[in-house]
This record gives sequence, C-alpha cells and structure tokens, in this order.
Amino acid sequence: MMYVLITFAPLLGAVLAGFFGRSLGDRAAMLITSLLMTAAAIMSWAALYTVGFGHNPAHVNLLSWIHSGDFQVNWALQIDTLTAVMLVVVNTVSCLVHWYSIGYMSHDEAKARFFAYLSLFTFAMLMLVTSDNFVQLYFGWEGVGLASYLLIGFWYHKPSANAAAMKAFIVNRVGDFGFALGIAGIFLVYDSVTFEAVFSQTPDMVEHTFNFLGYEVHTLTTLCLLLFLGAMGKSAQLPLHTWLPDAMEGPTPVSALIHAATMVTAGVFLVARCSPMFEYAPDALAVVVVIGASTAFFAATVGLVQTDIKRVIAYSTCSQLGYMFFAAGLSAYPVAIFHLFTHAFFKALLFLGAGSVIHAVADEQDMRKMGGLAPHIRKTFFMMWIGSLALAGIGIPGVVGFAGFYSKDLILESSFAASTGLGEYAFFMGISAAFMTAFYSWRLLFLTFNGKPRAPRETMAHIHDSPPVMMIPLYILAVGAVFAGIAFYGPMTGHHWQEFWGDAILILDTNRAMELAHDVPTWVKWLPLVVSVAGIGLAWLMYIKNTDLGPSFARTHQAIYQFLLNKWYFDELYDWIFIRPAKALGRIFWRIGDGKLIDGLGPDGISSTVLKAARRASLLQSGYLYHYAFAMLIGVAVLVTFYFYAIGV
Amino acid sequence: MFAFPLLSIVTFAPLVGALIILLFVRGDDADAQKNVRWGALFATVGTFLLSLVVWARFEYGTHDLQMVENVEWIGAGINYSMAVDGISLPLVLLTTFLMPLCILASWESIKTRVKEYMIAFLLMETLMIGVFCAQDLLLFYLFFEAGLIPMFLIIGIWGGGRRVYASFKFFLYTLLGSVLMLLAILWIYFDAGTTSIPVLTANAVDPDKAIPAGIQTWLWLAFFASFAVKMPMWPVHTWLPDAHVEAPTAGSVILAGVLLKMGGYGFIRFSLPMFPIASADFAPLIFGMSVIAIIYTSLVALVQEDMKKLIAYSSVAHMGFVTIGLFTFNVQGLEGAMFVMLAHGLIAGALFLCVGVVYDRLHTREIARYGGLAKNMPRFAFIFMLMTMASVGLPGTGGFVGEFLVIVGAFAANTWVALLMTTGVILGAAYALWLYRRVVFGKLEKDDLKALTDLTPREIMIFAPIAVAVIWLGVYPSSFLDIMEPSIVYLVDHHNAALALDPAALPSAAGTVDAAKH
Amino acid sequence: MILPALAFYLFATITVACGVLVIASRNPVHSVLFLILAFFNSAGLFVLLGAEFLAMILVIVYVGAVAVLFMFVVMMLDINFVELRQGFLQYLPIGLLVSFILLVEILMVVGAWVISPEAASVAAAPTPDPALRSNVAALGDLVYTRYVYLFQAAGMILLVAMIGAIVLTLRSRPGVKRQKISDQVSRTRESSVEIKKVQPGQGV
Amino acid sequence: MHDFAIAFPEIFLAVASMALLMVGVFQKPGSSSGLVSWLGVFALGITLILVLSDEGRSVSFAGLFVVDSFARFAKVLILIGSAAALVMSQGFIKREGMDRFEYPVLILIATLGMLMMVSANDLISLYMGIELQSLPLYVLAAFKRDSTRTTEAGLKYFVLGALSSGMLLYGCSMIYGFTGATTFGDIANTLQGQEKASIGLIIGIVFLSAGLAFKVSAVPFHMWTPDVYEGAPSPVTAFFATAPKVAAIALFLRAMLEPFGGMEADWRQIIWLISVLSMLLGAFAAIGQRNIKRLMAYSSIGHVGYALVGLAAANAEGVRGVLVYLTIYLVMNIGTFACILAMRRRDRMVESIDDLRGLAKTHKGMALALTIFMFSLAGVPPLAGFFGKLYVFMAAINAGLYYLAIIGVLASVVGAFYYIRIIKIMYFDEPSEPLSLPIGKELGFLMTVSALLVALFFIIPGELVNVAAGAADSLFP
Amino acid sequence: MEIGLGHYLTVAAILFTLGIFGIFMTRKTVIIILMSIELMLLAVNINLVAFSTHLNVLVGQVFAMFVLTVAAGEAAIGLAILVVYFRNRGSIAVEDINMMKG
Repeated sequence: MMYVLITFAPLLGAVLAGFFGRSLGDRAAMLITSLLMTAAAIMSWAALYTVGFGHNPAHVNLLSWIHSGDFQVNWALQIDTLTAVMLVVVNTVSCLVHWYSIGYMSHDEAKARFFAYLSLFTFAMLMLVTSDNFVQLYFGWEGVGLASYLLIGFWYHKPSANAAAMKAFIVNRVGDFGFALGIAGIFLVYDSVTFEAVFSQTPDMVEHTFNFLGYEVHTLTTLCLLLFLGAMGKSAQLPLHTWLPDAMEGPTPVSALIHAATMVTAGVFLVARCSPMFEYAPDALAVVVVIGASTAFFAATVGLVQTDIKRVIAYSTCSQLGYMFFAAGLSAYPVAIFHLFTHAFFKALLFLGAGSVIHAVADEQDMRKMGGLAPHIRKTFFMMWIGSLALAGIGIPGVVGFAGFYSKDLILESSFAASTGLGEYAFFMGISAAFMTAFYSWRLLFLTFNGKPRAPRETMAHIHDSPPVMMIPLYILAVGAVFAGIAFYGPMTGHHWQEFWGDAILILDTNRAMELAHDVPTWVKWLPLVVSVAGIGLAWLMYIKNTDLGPSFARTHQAIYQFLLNKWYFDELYDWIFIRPAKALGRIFWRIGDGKLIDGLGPDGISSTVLKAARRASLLQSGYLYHYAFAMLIGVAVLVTFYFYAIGV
Repeated sequence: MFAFPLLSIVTFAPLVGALIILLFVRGDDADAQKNVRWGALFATVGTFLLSLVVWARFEYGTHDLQMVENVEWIGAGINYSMAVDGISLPLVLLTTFLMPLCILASWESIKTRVKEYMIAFLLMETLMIGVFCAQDLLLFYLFFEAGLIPMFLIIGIWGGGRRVYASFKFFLYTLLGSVLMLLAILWIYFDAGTTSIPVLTANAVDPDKAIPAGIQTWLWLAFFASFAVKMPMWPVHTWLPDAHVEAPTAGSVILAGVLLKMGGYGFIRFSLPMFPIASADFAPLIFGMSVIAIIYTSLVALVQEDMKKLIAYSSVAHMGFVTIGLFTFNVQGLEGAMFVMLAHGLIAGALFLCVGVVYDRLHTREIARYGGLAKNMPRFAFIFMLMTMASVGLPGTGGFVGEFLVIVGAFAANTWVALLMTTGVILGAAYALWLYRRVVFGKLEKDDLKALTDLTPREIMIFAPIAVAVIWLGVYPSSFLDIMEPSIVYLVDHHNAALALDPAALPSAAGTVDAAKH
Repeated sequence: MILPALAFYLFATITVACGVLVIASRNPVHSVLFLILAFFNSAGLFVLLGAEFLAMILVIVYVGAVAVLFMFVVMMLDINFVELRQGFLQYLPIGLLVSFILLVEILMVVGAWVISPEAASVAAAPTPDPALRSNVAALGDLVYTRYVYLFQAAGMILLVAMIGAIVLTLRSRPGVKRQKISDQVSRTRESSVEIKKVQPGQGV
Repeated sequence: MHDFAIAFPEIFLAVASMALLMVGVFQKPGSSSGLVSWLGVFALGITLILVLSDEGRSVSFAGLFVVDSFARFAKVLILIGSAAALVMSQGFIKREGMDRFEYPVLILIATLGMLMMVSANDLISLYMGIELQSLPLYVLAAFKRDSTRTTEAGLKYFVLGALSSGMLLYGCSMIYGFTGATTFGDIANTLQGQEKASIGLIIGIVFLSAGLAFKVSAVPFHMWTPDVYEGAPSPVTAFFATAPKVAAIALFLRAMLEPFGGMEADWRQIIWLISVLSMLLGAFAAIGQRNIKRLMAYSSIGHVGYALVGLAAANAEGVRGVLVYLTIYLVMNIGTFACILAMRRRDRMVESIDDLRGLAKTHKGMALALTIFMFSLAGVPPLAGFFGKLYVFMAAINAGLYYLAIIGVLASVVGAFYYIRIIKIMYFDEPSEPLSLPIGKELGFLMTVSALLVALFFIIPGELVNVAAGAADSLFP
Repeated sequence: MEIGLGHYLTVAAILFTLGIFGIFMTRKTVIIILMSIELMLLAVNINLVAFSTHLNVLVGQVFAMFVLTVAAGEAAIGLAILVVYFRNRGSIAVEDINMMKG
C-alpha cells in the first residue's frame, strides 16, 4: 500500500493542480503538490530501508493492461533495491524541487500548471522505476518524455523554449524507436515482456540467434543494443545528446529535477535493470562503454567554453552520465547506480544553486554578464562550492571526500581494473574528463562569483540571496552532496554489494571490474584527485590570476575554440542530414509525388483524359445524317468481316 | 432467448430518427432548426444507448457470431443477415459513440439546410453501423457503398471552397475502388452459392470448397482495390486530404473516425479469412505500401500549411500501421490493428474537432494564422495537447496500445517492416508537435486571436467523452482487447489452418470455373 | 433453256445498271425514273422465279404508288438542282471500300449456299405445284389463313401510315374558304337574318 | 378461334385504338385531346389486366405469335411505360400546341406494335411488329410539325430507321435462305443438327442484330438517339426512353435466344462488342452534355449496354438480369422524365441542365426525387439501379465474361460522373431564376411513386427477381 | 447454262451494296438516301423470292409481299416527314439537316 501511495501521490497532486488549480488557487495547488511529494519522499526512504537493508522486495499487481494473446502486460509495481534507490533519488529531489519552485516560480503566472507538470513528471518517473515489465517501463519512459516536453516548453511564448521542447521530444523518440523495437524483439524471442520471465530465461539464450533485417544475429546483443538506443536517447549520450543543453530553456528547477537528477538517469537505470541481459551480451556492453566514455569526454570538452551557466552544468550532466554508462558497460552496475545516486544530489544542488543565481540577477544566464556576485549571495556561493567540489570528486583517497569522490573515483578505478582495451580507453577518457570537469566547474564559479561585476548596475543593486523556501532545499541537497558518498559507499559498492542489491542486479563472475577496483594501484587512486586539482588550478590561473589567458588562447586556436563552442557542430550536422532533407522530401512528395504523379496520373489525369475522350465522343456525333448512316454501315461491315476471319471462311 | 432484432434496431434507429425529422419538422425557421438539432441528438444518443445494450449482452470469450439475425431477403443464398463478433462490436461502438458528438459539433457551425444535414448524418450512421453488422457480402456491399451518397452530399453541400472537386474525387475514387469488389463478390456467390460471410469464411478451410490459390489472387486484388482506396493506402490516398479539408468538421470526424475503418474492417473480415493464401502472398506488397505510406505521408504532413490537411495525411500514416498489423497474421498485429482503428477513430476525430473549434471562430485553417492560443484558450490547449500526444502514440493514451501491438506483431512478421514503420513514430512526433507548436504555442500576437474565447460548455461536452475514452483506451485497453481476443485468435488459427491445406488437394482453377458455370 | 437465261441476264443487267444510275444521277428526277425502271426489271426477275403475283404488285404498288409518290415529292419540293450538282464525293473512297468488302463477303457466302437437309423437313408452307394451284391462289391460301395475323397487322400499319401522313401534312389554313354543303343546307332563316329597327337619322 | 383468344389483349388494344380514333374524329373540332388520352390510359389499363389474366405458354397463328411469361413480363412493362408516357404528356401537349387526338392514338398503336414485337415468334411477325411500332414513333418524333428541331429529329429517325429496317430484312432473308424457315422454333430445329453454323447464317444474324441494335440504340447503331431525344417533344422523348426500349430489348433477347440459342458462342461476340461500345460511349459522351434530354439519350445508350451484358451471358440468369434491369430502368426513366417535364420557367419548357441550378432550395421534393433517380441511374446502392446492374453482372460473371463485367463496372464509374454532376448542380450551386410552380398533379404523382419504388426497392427485391426468373425460364424450355 | 439461285443472289447482293454505296455518295438530297434504301429493300425482296423458289417454300414470297406493303406505308410516312421538314427549313439537302449535334 505504501508503494502505491508513493507512486500515485504525485499523480494525485498533478490531477488536483492541473484540473482544479484554478478553483483551488495557486497557493493551495503548490502546497498540495509539495506536501504530497514530501510524503512520497519520506516513504521512499522508508522503502529503501525496508528493501535495501531489510531485504524485503515487494511486488504489487494493480490492474491488467494490455492482454493480447501471449502479450500479457499488467500495471504493477515491483519494488526491489534498484527501484528503492531510484525512488529515493526521484522523490527526494522532486520533493526539494517542488519546495524550491514555490519560491522560484513565485512571479510566474501559471504556477498551478507548473506544479501539475512537475508532479506528473514525478509520477511518470516513478512508474518507470517501479515497473515489473518493459512496457510499463516504456510508459514511464515516454511519460517523463512528455513531462519534460511540457516543462521545457513551459514558457510557451518563447520560440526557443518551444523549439527546445520539440527537439527534446523528437530526439528522445529516436531513442524510443530503438527501445520499442527492442521490446518487440524481446517479446518475439521470449514470448513475454515481464522482467522476471525474460531474465530467468536469458541464461538459456546465450547461443540464441535470430533473423534481424535479413541477417542472422546474436539475439541478446541485438536486443541489448536496441534497448541501449533508448537509453542513449533518454540519457543524452552521443550522438543523441543534442537535446539536453537546449532543454535548459525550461525553468531551472526543471533542469535540476529532470535534466540532472532523474529523467536523464533513466537510461542508466535501464541498463542496470537489464543487467541480467547485458551480462550475457559482451558486445553490447562494449558499445555501452565506448559510447559512455566518449560522451564523458565530448561533453566535457564542450563544457569548457560554454558561457551560459546552465549549459555548462548541462554538459557536465551529459559528461557524468557518460561516466555512469561506461561504468555499467564494464559490468560495474552498482557503481553506476551509486554515481547516479550521488550525482543526483550534487547536480541538483548545482542546478538549484544556479537557479538561485539566475533568480538573483533577474533571469540572466550568461556568465559573461555576471561576476563578483559572491559578496551579495554568500549562501548560494557557498552551496555552489559544495556542489562543485562534489562534482569534481574532491576527496582524499582512503580518508574522506565529497559524494562525487566516492562514486566517480570508483568508476575510474573500475575502468582501470577491467584491464581491457576498452577499460583503458574509458579510463583515459574518464581522467581527461575529470580534469576538464574540474576546470569548467571552477571556471563557472570564478566567472560567476569572483572578479568584477559585469552585470548592469541596477541589477547589482537588487541582488540578494533567495528566500528560505529556496535555500532550505539547497541545504538539504548539500548535505546529500557531502555525505551521500560516505554513507552508501559501503552497502552499494562494497564487497557485500550483493546483499544490498539482492536479485536486482546481476554480475557474472567473469566480470570482476568492480571487485578489483578496490585493489588498484595507489597512483590510480590518486590520479583523479591530481587532475581535478590541476583543473581547478588552471581555472584559477585563467580566470583569477590572468584573465587574458583565456581569450588569447581562444584567439590563437580559433578553430578548436569554434569547434567546441559550436558543440562539435552536431546540431548543424543533424540539420543538414535529417531536418532539411526531411522537409525537402516532404515537399517533394507532396507537390510532385502527390500532386504531379499520383493525382496527375491518377484521378486528375484520368479525369482530364476522360473529359478529352468525352469531347471526342461528342465530336463523333456530328449531326450529319449520313455520318450516322456511315457509322451503322461501317459497323455492320466490320462485324461481318470479323466473322469472316473468326470463322475462317 | 431474445428474438427481437436488437442489431437491426440499433442499425435503423438513426434512420427512424431521420424519417421523423423528414416528415414531422416543417419549415426552416429557427424553431424548426432547433427541433431538428434536438431530434438528431436524441436519435444518436438513443442509438448509442442501444449499442451499449448490445455491448452488455455481448458474450465474452467466444468467437461465435452473436445476436444473429437471419431473414430471407433476395433469396437464393443472399439473406439479410446481421450479427456481431469481437471484430465488429468495437467498431459499432465507435460509430455510435462518435455520432452524437458529431451532431453536437455541428450544432452552431451548420446554419443552412440544417434539416438535410442532420438527415444525411443520421442516414450515414445507419449505413456505417450496417457495414459493421452485416454478415452477408451483398448486404455489406450495400451498406458500404450507400455511404457514399450522404457523404458526397455532406462534403458537397456544407463543405469548404473546393468542395465540388473534393466531393467528386471522393465519390468517384471510392466508387471506382469498390465496383471491382462487386464483381468479386458475384464470382464468390457463384462459386459458393451463397454470400453468407460465416459460410464463406468456413469454406476457406474446407479442402473441398476452398478457392484455389490462382483465383484467390484475383479476388483478393478486387477486394483490395476497394479497401485500399477506402483505407486509404498509398498511393491511392490523395482523395483523403481533399475530402477532409473540404468537409465540414463533423464530416471530417466521420470520415476519419469511421469511414476509413471500413477499409481495415474489410481486410480483416474478408480478405484475410476468405483468401488466406492470397493474403499471405500479398503481405509483402501490403507491407511495402504501408511502409511507404507511413514514411511518405508523414514527411508530407510535416510540410503542410493547412491544419486539416496535416491531420488527413497523418491519418494515412496511421492507416499504414493498421494495414501492417492486419497482414502480420499474428494475434498482436491484428489486435493492434483493430486497436489502432479504434483509437485513431477517436483521436483523429478529436483532432478534427479541435480544428473545428478554431475554424468556427476564425474561419481559416491556415496554420500560420494561429499561434499562442494556449494563453487565452487553456482548455482547448489541454485537449489539443492530449489528442496530439495520443496521436503521437504516447503510452497511457489510446494511441499507444494499438501502435505498440502492431510493432510487436510486425517485428515477428518482418523486422525490416517493424524497423521502417517505427520511424513513423519519430516522424509522427515531429509533425504533430510542429502543428501544435505553431497553433497553440508561441506568442499571442494577432489581435483577432486575442479575441478568441475558450471552449464553450457545449464544446467541452463534446471533448470530455472523447478525452475520457482516449485515456480509458490507453490505461485499460483490456475492456476492448477482451472483446476482440477470441475472434482474433480464431482468425489467426483459421488463417494458419487454411494455409496448411495441401495445395494439391484444392480443386483446380479450371474446375472451379466450370463448377461456377454449371 | 437458253431463253430464261437470256431473259435473266437481260433483266439482271438492266436492274443493276438502273441501280447504278439511281445513285449516280445528278438529277433526283432521273433517279426516280431509273428506280422505276429497276423495279420493272426486277418484276421480270420475279416472273422468272415463278412469283407472278409479287411481280404484279411490285409494278402496281411500287411503281404505281411508291415511286410516283417519290416523284411527287421530288417535284413538289422546289429543289434547287443547280446547287445539288455541286455534290461532294469525299466519302467515295470509304464508301467504295465498305461496299466492296461487303459485296465480296456476301458473294462468298452466296457461293457457299447449300440447302440444308433439315430445312426441307421443317418447311412450313411448301409451294404447291404451279400447275395445280396458281401462284396467286397459293399465296391467297396462305395469307388469309395461316398469315391472317400478319395481314391484319399490315392493315394496322397502313392505317398508321394514313394517320401519320395526315397528321403531319394536313393543315387547315385559316384564310382559305371552303364550301361546306352541310352547313349550307342546315342554314335557317333565324341564323342568317337579323331584323333591326333603324331609327331615322341615326343609321345602323 | 383459339388463336384469337390468345392474342386478345392485342386485339383489344387494336380495336380500342381505332375506337379512340373515331372518338377523336367525332369530337367537336377544337376540343382537347384530354378525353382521348384518358380513355387511352384506360384502354392500356384494361389491356394490362387482359395480359395478366393469361398464363402458361401458348403459340398461335401457325407459330407466328407466342405468349409466354417472358412476353407477359415485357408487356406489363410496356403497358406501364406507355400509360405513364401518356399521363406525363397531358400538360405538355396542351401547352406546346400539340393538342391533337392523334397523339394518344398513335401512342396506343405504337404500343400495340410493341406488344406484337415481344410476342413475335417468327421473323415476319418480328418485322411487322417492329414496323407497327416504328411508324407511329416516326410520326410522334416529328409531331410538333412546325418546329424545325422536331421535324429534323423525325427525319433523322425515319431515314436511319428505314436503313436499319433494310439491314434487318436483309439479315432475315439470309436466315430464311440458310435455314429454310422463318419461325423461331423451326430455325432452332434446323440448327439443332448442325455442328457448325454456316457463315451465311452468321451474316444473317449480324444483319439482324444490327437492325435490332438500332432499335435498342446500341453503339454503333445509336447515332439517331441523342438527336432524336433532344429534338422530339419532351413527352415523346419520355415515351421513347421507356416502352419502346423495353420492347426492343425484349425482342432482341427472344430473337437471339430462341432461334439461335444453341449457337450463342457464335453471336456472343457481336453482343459483347456492341455492349462494351454502348457502355463506354454512354459513359463518355454524356459528360459534355448541356441538354438534359440529350444527356438522357446517352444515358439510355449506356443502359442498353448494361442490359446487353445480360444478353451476352446468354443464359437464364442473363435474361433474368435484363428483365430486372429493364423494370428498374423503366421506373427510373419515368421518374426522371417526369422531373424533366416539370422543368418550366415562366411557362416555357427549359431543357438545359444548368436550369436545375439550386433546385434543392426552390423545389425540395423534386430535387430529392431527381437525386434518387440520378444515384440510381449511376448504380449506387441501395437504390434500385444498383440491383439492375447487379443482376446483369451476376449473369456475366456466371457466364465467365469477366472482361465484359470489368469494363462494365468501370464504365459505370465514369458514367457516375455525369449523374452526380446533375446532383451537384441541384445541391451545390446557387439557384438562378427558380423554375415555375406547381409541377402538376400527374407529374408529381409519377415522380413520387417512382422515387419511392426506386428508393425502397432494396427492401424486397426478391419478388421482382423471382418473377423475372420465371419469365426468363420460359425462353429456356 | 443453268440460271441458279446463285445468280439471283448475286444480283441481290449487288443491288444491296449499291444501296449502301448510294448512301456514301450523299452529295444530294435526302431523297437519294431514301431511294438507296428502296434499292436495298428490292435486293431483299429478290433474295426472299429466290430463296422461296429454290427452297420450294412459299413463306419467302409471303414475306416479300409484306415487305412491299410495309415499305409503301413507310414511304408514305417518310415522305410526309420530308415534306414537313421542307416546309420548316426550306431545304432537304443533307448537309442542312444539322441543327442538333454533339
């Protein structure tokens, strides 16, 4: 019952706020949704305790859904440790974001709508994580997509917001395309789409092949790759990452909730959830590693030069998701989820902090127009530091560190420990990204809070810290960003990880990257810290010590700078490959295909031919008596002649 | 148990309403118009309630025809025969459900010749229900074709600027498609000595009576000509955008909601069970055409400037899903196809109603004229969003279940088809959101748009049932899947049994022709 | 035996020649005259075939009535013969082609004629021996008994022809005065004479 | 006297027409033809009763005359058609200066000719029947003798009719020569033993069918039809389009099936060809027409094509189909022409299709009726016209004439175009100057009855079909 | 030499085709067409009588007799129509009979 409440409280909130927001009033709508979320969050922690530590997974069947032949899907809640962890992440962040938004959105007109969307999103996310089958997962998957679309486009009068919302939805759809096919394939192979049935049969499928697109392919690899395509879309991995930075057009709490802490991690969740399948598809895992590591690197490079405060964080998210994926790809699923868990706290903190900054400087997001804010908003400044430290993974190996330190270092150590080519690639990429992460995080801090104020004077005059309703969530998140690592490092990724995770995650005995990660050489343990500190140092050098260094570097290496600034030209590339041809084709099909060819040869062509024939037929009727007689006589002559030949006289 | 002809009553109830209006309402003044509207509303609502009685009496878990009526009609094996099974009942319900909404949608937008308009609609309803209930080929054909008359008049009299072109195109195109089917029906009649659909279906698995493969091909093609146009499938779809654009709102709703479904229903009721071998042989053709339809028309929809045209093209794409599902010959595909028909009937209908809402206010369907409606029409924006998302196939709405089942079914049949058709999911999102963005989102700048008012209570009454139904279909599709399941399973088994017949044991082609002659 | 043959060739040749001239003459009057000649010669052929009665009515009915009717019409309709001479023969080639093909085909058929054995058996009205019963009498036997139905029908047809001709051409011209004897006879004093008193000095 | 008893309806009609002629002659000069007309309708009604009072098959007059259920079926249609034409003419002939008592008398005599045609059992009675029908029709076509168009129509009809008679007779002479008989039964007997038809006979059949095809106005012997339909006075056109058509097609059926029933493989091609050509021409040439009577002429050519499909099938289903078709066609045409005759504006007849513009707003009832007729003529279910086509195509399919059937249905789609164009003009266009009201009691009655028959036929089509099937069987003993 | 049926039929055939040819030679009045038709009827009659004689069946002659009768009636009506037409139009030239076409 608790689980049902956890899941449906947000839906209740969404419905109340959405449909009755007007009659309830904004304040009531906000309070109701936030309180319901708070309740859900508290219950989630209880759930984590029951399931994760009490080893008491649950399964609740709600309602039959799609029953079509063997295709049997129910609405159900499956609560195992993986779900519980996700419940905690989702509900906690969501709850905090709700409260935060009360302050953040205080000047907006459509508060009830915003809260309805937030709660709706939360509900969809919960359906995603509690699903016991692929289809309900897909429901949640698409549901969060919808909510994301609505929230990104929340300020619908802004064309850029609309474009970003559409982009998010459609790019996600590309991923869903694979996901849907994957589910279809799973049904074809397993005759079922419930996790239990599928995962229990998987060990028998190791050798199984099936025909896909005319090729005989390894079943599990194919299916896993199709599922992973979905994960790539949702988690903004290369090359489907383009929507995430644009999604920053949405209100900042949304970015914190959806585009940092929860929705984008759904892909990681999916891979972890399907670990029993991925484990038997090493090729698919390899792809996951490559994509993850590459994204971690790529996003970090782009993050280096962005000027929009939220975009920097967005790329950092993208990059961190890459970490999670390659961890999962190396069979270190618990580590990936652990990073997901810690990342949720510090990234939400960073976003909400950024939101607080933006709130302070009258909705300005360009860092070039900030600077010198630290004295005015000390609390926010402090929170941002904590977030950045956690993000950069600062901590002393073997002693103590911020949340990110535990999870991120463990990922890098796992990749080293995998001691394969892929592992090395991932390690190298991860270390580079760690350096860059530290650099751009402090670049952000320095540009925003230090140096001379670059904002207009009247703005500077009004700068003040946010109200408590916004700051308290920050504090709570900060607590998470500091302590989540220490607290859960052991249970989640320690030697007894299996006890915690139960049956939720499967790692074959052959894949020992995570086990071995604890025993890597010392230099590996220290390296991340070193590069992070180096990154911080470089940022200090460029943005505090010698502010000319950056611009001059950009000038001298214009090509690289532009390349990075334009995000490796992915958007332009897609525009050229997909969007323009699609529109051109559409126009060609419409005007030429439908208009000229089908209608021209078909109905219109035939009708004009018929009209011409009709005119000719009328001309035959000349009005002359003798023509009429000719017709008769010739007709008879033709018939007679025909019979002469037909009968052959 | 009950001898009274429930199905006939449902079928002809609207006609009785039409007759009452025709005979008892005189004049064309405001009072008379009011009476006509209320009369039509009562008739359609009554029909809907009656159809609910049919549903209540429907026995789940069997593929047998139910509520069978059989009355001597023309004689010699051609009878007036009505019944429902799991395939027809949902479509009957769809029809009766949409009709009152159509009447309501025309409440104020139709100001001229109200009486004729309502009579045409009521007549249309009778014919549509008849199509789905008829269990005799000729009776089916009668209902099927007769529908052209009222629709032709609806488009032609109450339509938009190019209504003449559109109505002629609609009429002649669909007529052309179906006349060949008539010939095939006649051939079948001589071959089997009856036009009873259950008998003919059963014949397909009888080694002595099954139609030889070579002839099945021709018959299949003849039926195909009709259903493909009606669906419509690419490349015979071009009548649809024109007809949709020019028809009055309620006409578009009926066109998209029910008329297109007749094609799919035809496939599932005739082509599949009666010509199983040909159906299996032609499945690749269908797949090819459907995949092209999905991608092609989605791309075309992407560049439309007229709202209704965009939705019309999207209908073609959705019908592509239906045809693919039908020819996968597995339970998921077929049920998916049925479900897409059902859901699309509601969703496309609702989308046309949405267009109608703004058209009634501004009298233009040009997308560029709109923008920013979310500001002053939030209820409308919500409904439109819901329907857009349902059209896109968002899980939780009716649009998802069918589409997904079709993908599942198609994957089992042919992965290429599944792959290509799933691109339609992406493109579908693109054009639907693009439409939504341009109409509802954006800045509210134009002055005439600022003056637009949100949905009236009457309009809410139209949309609310559809919205509820769309969600219902998405959340608890079992209520309809359970109706279909036995019939579909039976159909699939029947199909496999027919294919399993030893080809050599079938009577030769020549022999059957001779048999038909004598 | 040579005489009937000679007669046949004579009649046949003239008939055909007249036929050619009927269509070839530029003056319709000539055409009618050649038509009459053709009828006369075919009557000769009929005689050769033993159909004396038909020969007779061909001359009497056809020449005497129909052809003369043609003549009346041709003469009555004041046709501008000069204009008619400028005829156009643009359809001559196709006419030649069609007629030639048909002629050849019919002649081939005619050559293939054999009396079928079944034909004799079903003969409905065998011709009686001319020596016993003359052609006229034999026809009379048939027409008034066996074919009385057709005879009556022919009567109706002639009635129609009469009605038709009258209905189409009879015109009662309002300006023309006709003598109506019955009217004259039935005139009475009362209807004809009116006595009026004339007041002096006022006039009628 | 048994022979005469069999032909009693015909004899009655002949006597009645002559009696009416007397009535007309001895009426006061200048009095209206109304009395004669209504008496004529009455006479037709009596004849109808007489026709129906007989049953079974009987041959009389030495095999010249046959009465069987086929003939009775056709006669009933003919009498109904003639009566309807006579009723329809009432208003028109009074207004248009054709008010002469000969008019009903000629219609009666033509009807007599038609009755003889359908009862003909011999080449000679066939010819006499045709002529007795044709001669009054020639006169009727030119009946409005001071109109150039009308007389031109009469002239064209007559000249071509005479030519067709010539061809028909030539064909008869060949058939007679090659079989030795003129009676249908005897011809059939003669041909029974022959394994291969002689070419002479076939040429005879070709010429015969050419002559008959002229009477039914099938392509390429149709050329008179549009001009005559347009030129002849409207009620005469209505008459042309109904009863004579029925008679000619019935005669065509009998003349092909009774004597040559055993050799349908030899003559089927002729019928096939003229049927296809008629369907196509009827569909195409009508599209460009502006005059509604001319349009109906092409329409009738097309419909004859469909009816001939049934003949091409040359089986009992085919004949049944043709009879059903003819019945429905008759009703549709009576209705349609009732509408055409109601087209008056300021008391002058108008014939242009454009004059119907916006009719649905000014004359709702008439527009509805005409809509029903047009959809029915187009063959759209569930109207009666659909069933007509259904049964002939059924026969064609049964006989394996697939191409014929396919061409037929495709032509019907093209043909549908011009029928629905009329509907478009009535319903979609804005009215010009409205037509006059009222439309007249007789016309209104005919319109209503035919519209109801056409619209509601689908409820019990079985009855008619069964009767037609019985009639058809009498041609296939 | 024996004059057989073939000879008569040939004459008839020639006359018939002359009639047909005459129609194609329409440079003149309608009357010529009517006369051509009379030629065709004459050919028919020769055919009928010849067949009748050679088949030894009298029906042919009866047929020919009725043909003659009917043709007379036909001619009467035809010429009446012609006269009426001439009164209206003042011409019977074939190319003038062209009010209606299409």
